[in-house]
Amino acid sequence: MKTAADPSTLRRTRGSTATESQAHDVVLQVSGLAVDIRTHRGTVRAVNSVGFEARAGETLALLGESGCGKSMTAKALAGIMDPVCDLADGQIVLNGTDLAALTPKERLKFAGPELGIVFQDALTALNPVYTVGTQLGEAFRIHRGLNAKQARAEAIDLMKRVGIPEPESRVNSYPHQFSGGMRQRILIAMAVALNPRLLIADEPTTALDVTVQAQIMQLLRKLREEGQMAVILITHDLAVVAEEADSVAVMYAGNVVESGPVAEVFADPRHPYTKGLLESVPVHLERGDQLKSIPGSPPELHDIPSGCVYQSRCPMVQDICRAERPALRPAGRRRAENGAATATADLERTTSAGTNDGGATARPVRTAACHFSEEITNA
Amino acid sequence: MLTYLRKRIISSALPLVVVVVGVFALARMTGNPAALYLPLNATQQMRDDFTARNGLDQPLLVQMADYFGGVLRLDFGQSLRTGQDAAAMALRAFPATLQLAATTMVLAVVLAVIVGCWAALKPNGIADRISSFISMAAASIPDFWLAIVGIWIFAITLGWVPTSGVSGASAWVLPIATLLLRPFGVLVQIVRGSMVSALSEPYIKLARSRGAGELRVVTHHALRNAAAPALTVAGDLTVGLVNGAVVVETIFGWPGIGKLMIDSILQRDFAVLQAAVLLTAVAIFALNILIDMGYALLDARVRPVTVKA
Amino acid sequence: MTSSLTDDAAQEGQEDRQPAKQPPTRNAPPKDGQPSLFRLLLKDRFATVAAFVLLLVGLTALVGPALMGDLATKQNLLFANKAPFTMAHGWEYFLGSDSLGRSMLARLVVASRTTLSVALPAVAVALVIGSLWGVWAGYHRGWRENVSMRIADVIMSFPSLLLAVVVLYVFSPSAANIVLILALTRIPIYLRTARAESAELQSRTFVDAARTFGAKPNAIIVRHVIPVVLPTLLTLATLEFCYVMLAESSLSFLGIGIQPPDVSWGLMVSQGRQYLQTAWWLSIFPGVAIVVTTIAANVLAAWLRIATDPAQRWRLALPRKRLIARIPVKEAQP
Amino acid sequence: MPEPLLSIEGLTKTFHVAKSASGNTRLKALDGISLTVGRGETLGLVGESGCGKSTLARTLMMLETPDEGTVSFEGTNPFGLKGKELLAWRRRVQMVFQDPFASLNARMSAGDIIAEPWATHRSLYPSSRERDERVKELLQMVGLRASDARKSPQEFSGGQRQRIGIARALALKPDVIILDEPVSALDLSVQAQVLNLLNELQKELGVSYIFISHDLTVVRHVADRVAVMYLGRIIETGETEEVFDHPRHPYTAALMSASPKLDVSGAKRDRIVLQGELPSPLDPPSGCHFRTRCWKAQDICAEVAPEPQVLTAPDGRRHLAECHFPLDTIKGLTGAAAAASTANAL
Amino acid sequence: NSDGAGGGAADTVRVVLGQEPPTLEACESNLTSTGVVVRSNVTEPLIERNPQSGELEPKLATEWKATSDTEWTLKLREGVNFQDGTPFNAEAAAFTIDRAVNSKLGCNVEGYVFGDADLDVKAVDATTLTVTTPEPDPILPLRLSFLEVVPTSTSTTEKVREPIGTGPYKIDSWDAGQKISLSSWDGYWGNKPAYAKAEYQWRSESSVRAAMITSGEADVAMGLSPDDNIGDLGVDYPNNETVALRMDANEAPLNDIRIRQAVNYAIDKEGIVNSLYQGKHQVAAQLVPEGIVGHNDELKGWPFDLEKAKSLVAEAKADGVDTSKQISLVVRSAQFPKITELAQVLQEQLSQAGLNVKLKMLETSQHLTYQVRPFAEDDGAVALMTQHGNQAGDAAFTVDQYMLSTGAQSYFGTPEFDAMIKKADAASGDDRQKAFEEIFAYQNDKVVQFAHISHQTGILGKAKSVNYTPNSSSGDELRISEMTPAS
Ligand SMILES: Nc1ncnc2c1ncn2[C@@H]1O[C@H](COP(=O)(O)OP(=O)(O)OP(=O)(O)O)[C@@H](O)[C@H]1O
Ligand SMILES: Nc1ncnc2c1ncn2[C@@H]1O[C@H](COP(=O)(O)OP(=O)(O)OP(=O)(O)O)[C@@H](O)[C@H]1O
Ligand SMILES: [Mg+2]
Ligand SMILES: [Mg+2]
Repeated sequence: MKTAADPSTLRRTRGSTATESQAHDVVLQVSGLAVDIRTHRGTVRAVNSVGFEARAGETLALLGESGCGKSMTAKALAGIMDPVCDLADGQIVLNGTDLAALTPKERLKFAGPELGIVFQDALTALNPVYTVGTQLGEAFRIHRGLNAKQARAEAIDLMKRVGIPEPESRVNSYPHQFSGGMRQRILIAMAVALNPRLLIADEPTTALDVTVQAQIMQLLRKLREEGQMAVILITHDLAVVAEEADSVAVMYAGNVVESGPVAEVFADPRHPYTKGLLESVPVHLERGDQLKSIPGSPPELHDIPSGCVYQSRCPMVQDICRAERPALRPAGRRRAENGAATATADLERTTSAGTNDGGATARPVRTAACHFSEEITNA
Repeated sequence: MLTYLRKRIISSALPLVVVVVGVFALARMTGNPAALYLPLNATQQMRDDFTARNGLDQPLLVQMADYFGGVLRLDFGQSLRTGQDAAAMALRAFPATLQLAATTMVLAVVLAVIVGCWAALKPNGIADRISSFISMAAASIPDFWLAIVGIWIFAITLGWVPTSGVSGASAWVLPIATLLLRPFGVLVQIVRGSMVSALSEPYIKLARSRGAGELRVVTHHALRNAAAPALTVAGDLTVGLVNGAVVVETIFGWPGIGKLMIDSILQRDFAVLQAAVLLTAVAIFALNILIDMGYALLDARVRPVTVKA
Repeated sequence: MTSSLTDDAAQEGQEDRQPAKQPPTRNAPPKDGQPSLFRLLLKDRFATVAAFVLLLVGLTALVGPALMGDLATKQNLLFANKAPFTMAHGWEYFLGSDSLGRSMLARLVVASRTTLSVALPAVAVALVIGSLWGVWAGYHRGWRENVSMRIADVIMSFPSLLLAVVVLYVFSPSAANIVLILALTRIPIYLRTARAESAELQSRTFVDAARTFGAKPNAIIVRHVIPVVLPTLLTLATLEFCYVMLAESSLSFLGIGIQPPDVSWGLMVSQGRQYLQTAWWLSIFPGVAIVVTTIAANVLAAWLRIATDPAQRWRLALPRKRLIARIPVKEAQP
Repeated sequence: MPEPLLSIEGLTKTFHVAKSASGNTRLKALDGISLTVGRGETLGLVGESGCGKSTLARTLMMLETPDEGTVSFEGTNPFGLKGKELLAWRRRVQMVFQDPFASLNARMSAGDIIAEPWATHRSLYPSSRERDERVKELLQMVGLRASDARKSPQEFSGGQRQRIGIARALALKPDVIILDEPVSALDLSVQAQVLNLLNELQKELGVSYIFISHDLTVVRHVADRVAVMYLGRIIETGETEEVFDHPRHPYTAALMSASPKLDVSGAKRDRIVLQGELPSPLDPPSGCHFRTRCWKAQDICAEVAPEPQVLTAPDGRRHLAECHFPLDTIKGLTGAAAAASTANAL
Repeated sequence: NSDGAGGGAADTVRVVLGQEPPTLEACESNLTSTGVVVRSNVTEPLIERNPQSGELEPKLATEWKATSDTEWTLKLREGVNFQDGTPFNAEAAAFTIDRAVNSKLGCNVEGYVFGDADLDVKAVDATTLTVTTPEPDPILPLRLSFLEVVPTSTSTTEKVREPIGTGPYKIDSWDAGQKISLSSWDGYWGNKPAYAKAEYQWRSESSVRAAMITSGEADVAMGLSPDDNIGDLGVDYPNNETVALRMDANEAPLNDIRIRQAVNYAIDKEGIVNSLYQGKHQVAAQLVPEGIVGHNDELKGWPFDLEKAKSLVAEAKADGVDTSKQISLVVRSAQFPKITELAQVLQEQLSQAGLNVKLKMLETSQHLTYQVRPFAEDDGAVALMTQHGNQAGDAAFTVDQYMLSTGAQSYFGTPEFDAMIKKADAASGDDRQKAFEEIFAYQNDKVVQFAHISHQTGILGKAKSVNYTPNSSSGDELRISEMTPAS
């Protein structure tokens, strides 16, 4: 593997940019992550050498279309993959421990205190037959050995924390008695119960109304700031990424095709896929105008082409794209060298005031996996 | 809950009446019982006397009206065979069957849950294959045959348990083992199936993400969700037991309602038959209500007072 | 009608407890080219064997009796209860002889036809009536549903033995009447399942879509409801097939089942039980036949249930190895 | 405004449900809805989940019977129709459903799905050859291949499925198509494809759309006029630009503000984050339904339900809003947001 | 092997029956299931028939004689008390007869032994009783042996489930559905029985009854089958039952005597007895076994001669009898051990002879509609398998029912035959014996309503710990007092 997300690349990145004291910023470091799924047509790779890092107090967005492997990545991180899926390769270093090397039993110790996850579908992710109090308190019972009464008290605290009104009475309600937004809050509460260093939120608002979505995002932001958590936000909503995330990794067909600080990536995409996505959003257009859409659909997992994964839909495809898969390479100009980009980045980072101390040097370089990333023109 | 119960009871009343009317009419289609109760050389006069004495000469509707009149006064008539009060006979036989059925079902459920969970943990694994084979075999062995083999092996050859009868705890072993087999076999498959699907639900992943271990996941999170289908089937199986313990009762000399029913059918002992059917039907309806309440207990979503989403 | 809604909710609770069918999610299994049922079957060794066994039983029932001629009825009182597993008396007595000196083998073969010709029609009749009725009741909901469910309750709590005796009394004891009884008493099983499924289906979007074209209820039932419900019902029918075989043998035990000189496996077990200590093969062989057929049907039903469920089909298609591993244990990195 | 093709007047629909906490069993999903749709026009319908958008669509499709109110389609009320006339009406109004996965029967082929309406409307294409031809045409019209007719829905992606759904709706050559969240289940890139398709079809065939969505960006892009719903009522209607640029109802303003914007220019945005939840439609607040979440609410809001009033913008454009204290257009959004934050602080 | 539940205490004899007695009412004790418990254990008759010799012996009556054509006078035993302490006397005896025979109670024994006839009963003094019959009745004492004596306190309006008698045992408890316990009664007039207690249970499967003997849960088991494989714990006894086919001569093809003869020839009785019943039964030539008054020692079973049968059928056919018409072979399921097998053998053998036989296995109630008048309408000829047990010891009980052309269980007869029967009924002593012998011979010769198959042998399971020798009446009257512990 020669992608930039290789440990070697990362190490180089860090070695050249970060001092020892800044290393603690990086909560999670994923490299070379690969997940295989066994299907009746043989084993397919759903996630392929994915690498990124998440920093305390910051939000990393994993962006991509449905089926591109976002949730799979999240589940691999959390160690809760379906039985047909195998972690084929890679390291998941959480606070210095490689989770990928642990046995399932050992991993249980990390689930909760170190790493929390919020699921995509709040409707089904809560156990319908138990009160939310029981479910909220379970983490405390498992990891802190509290008794039922203490756990219930903790649950009420948690519900307060995530802004559920009248927690004392609602703690005994069942999931179906809550609205979607409330359920999502409960899921979030559950994930942050033990103040994990890393919070993975898998499309936490996709099923929700905009007004509720705004509430949930506000809550996530608040919690992140309070706990200095690293947040991995999975979504396919560009607008949410633009508003909430510090950095973004764009995924396509199991691969990270572009990553970097949000403002830079969105302002100046270095991968045709990112560009295509940005252009299909109907803004700044007259009504009735033709939207620019990406033709075709993502490749099936079992016939991902050997060259560039995006070749079948790419308007700039060349022979080399069919022959050789582009590695994830630094792309674009470094922000420090680009005044305009810095300005946007500062503005965009409205909430995480403390993280920028290390200066621009602490940030990962922008990377893109395209043979012609330099040739992309952005109007 | 109470209004719900009341409603259920009222809505069960009509089917109950239908059952009794049906039994009443059907029973009388089986012919005049006179020949069974009179000596073979009985004269026509004696037959007529018998028929008149038991009101069987009346038109069916009149008989039925009489009967329901009696039922309202809690008079269920008398047994032709024993001359006893029909209701008393049914009530006396009922507990035996109920005890047998209840014990059997409790055991079947407990065993099936254990085996079913064990199998569901690793779908298609060795344990799963073994348990599904055992359960299928269990569900497909003719019970009377098993009963007799059981007596032969365990009572005669090994002498561990008595062959039959109701005296002492050891006498329960064979009847229960015989009755147990089918419910156990069926339930294992149901539990396994619903456990497999429960275990693939997102909330199980969520529980794992909280650090819940395997045992906890199974016992705390999946089982209760998987219970409802098992409850439905267990209910149907219990109905089957109450209705169909005849074979076991016949072989083991268990004085239960099933045996009473078949005896009264074969002996055209209408009053007893009707009382027994009514009692059984009431029990079955009660069981159904209990099962509904069981759902509500298991899962708050089906509690009667909730907004339908 | 307000009151019935609560009742409905409860009913719903009772019958719709099958794990809710998830609408196909975006993570639905890979599209295109579903492997054919037959290839899937071959992939599952157990299901293949089961299918083979059932095929064999079916063939036996179909052509066996003709092959056996009158062997099954030819008595020889001097040759009663001969032990099995010896060719000394000719192939026809390889499985021994019964208490009237008839060939066990031949009788088993002939009995297979009776057994199937009771079980199959009984299941088929109950399936057709119960399913159509249930689908209709579930589709229309309301009073039709309520009345149907009450009728199902009535049948369920009705002593089927009484029914058996009445039918056998009023008509004559024959395979046809046993079919009738077994079918009648098993209708509620299908009725309930079909109702539950259909009630759920009638609220599906594609059914609504059909309504918006102005399609008539019956057309919708035929086009949209039945094809979806059918696999579930067929699976159920397979299981019921086993139940019916057992029920038939229980009737034989009580003396109101198949009557000699007809012979079914159930009857053979029932009559052989008296010889358990002197001639075990009289009841063991037919018993084994029942158990094997039943298990085969069960295995196939379990397989079919998965194979016809688009959301579960992938399970079958998986390479078997390592299915057990949930999270693979990684070798420590060097 | 084009001549109205479809007009709705005071449509009310109540569902009977199991008891709520307050003992209420009547759920007013639609509460006196009045709307018009012109020929060839697109009406956008926005609102939070559960506010009654789908119920309105279903009622228009006669999948539900309204309790009150009238629907008039070129002067006829479809709810009085029977037999042939009803079928004829059904032909002219069709619907595309929200979920492209659930709305197609997985056991039918794409071709059969598209041809299904003709099984009822036999006279349209009596011969099977004609039908096959037409299926191919339709498939091509929605951007699929003619050879796709034989594939089953599972073999299509979400966007392709939605195209099949649209083709099915087009099969009867309707005048109005109700689109119930046609793109919300789709990915961004696919969404664009479908929106383009809808746009082209409208240009080509001149159909009217009722476009239901909760994605304001999309609605803004497709709709000529928008109606904003809240708890079964239309609280604001008007031309799209007018409503988006000058929302007069606080709820509309909040909705606009809450929806995330893909804006990499970095302009700092004030947002109104509404507090509290959507009240249960079983027990809606008295008076103005929105008052429990409204930062402008006063005593009168709890007592009197506001009547729709015509509001005129400075540029002379007018639209309808139901509010006692409509927002000042001049102050605009920022003012509203500021007011909201103060309200929340209290 | 004495861990059997129910704890077989040494002073208790445990009996397992085939079914629970519906009642223990004394006036229904002619029912096998009732009588087996009650008779001679709880209650006693005035006169008792010795099953071995067939002689009548004194019980509560010490002597009796016909004082006229229609009147009998009985002398009663003195010093006998009922179990409730009241004395037994002529009044009680008269009461018993009145209650059973002349009341509206509908006692089974009334129909069984007395028919419509009412008896005129008089207690002359405390120990003398006269009974007057409307017609001369030479076997009235025999009939009286069916009446179990109860005290005058017994209800006359209702049947009594647990009677009080004068017998050696009184009813302790009846645990409905489970068991009946008797215990020996101190005030018994005769010898004290060896067992202080008797316990009855019931199991309908004969294999289970046999198993209970093997496993030591029961001491005596009734009605076992040869295949229960109980070994030397099974004791054979002639149980008076005779199996035969009764043929309906009103319908073709059975209306031709040659066909009925062919049926007789076609049945391989030896084969059946030897193979199905392990040689324990006897080939029958008449409806009553040895030991019954009227049994004809001369008669031999019809030889098995298939060729002859075939030629008879052919002959009949040649004469225009429709031999292809279906004959229903009507059989009651589970009437006696291996009846299904027997039925199938008969069907097969009759078919061999060229007859078209269809087997009809019926449950009791249905079977009864074929067995007794009025006969079920069946569109075809019926050959009914009947098992007849003459418990009274006199052929009249058989012949009146089975052979009179109007007999309750008879399809047909001839006027001469009827006359013969009437004459025999009125005869007594050696004449009676002769008359009945002739009747049996005549039936085989000229009437051929029956194809006799076998006289059955019962098997009684008996634990090693009990001494008991069953006799022909053990099935109806199991005398606990005849059992003694073996030690
Ligand atoms: N259990 C499974 N068996 C087979 N394939 C699977 C399984 N789970 C996921 N996949 C496949 O893996 C790929 C990645 O799925 P994943 O759930 O990570 O997508 P996603 O990016 O989260 O999409 P979405 O936005 O729809 O949630 C998809 O193509 C999916 O079909
Ligand atoms: N058949 C029904 N029975 C009872 N209540 C119903 C029924 N259909 C809808 N409702 C209720 O009516 C209200 C409006 O529902 P509707 O589906 O129209 O909302 P919606 O605006 O389309 O929401 P979404 O955006 O989630 O689709 C909701 O509260 C819903 O619970
Ligand atoms: Mg996902
Ligand atoms: Mg909707």
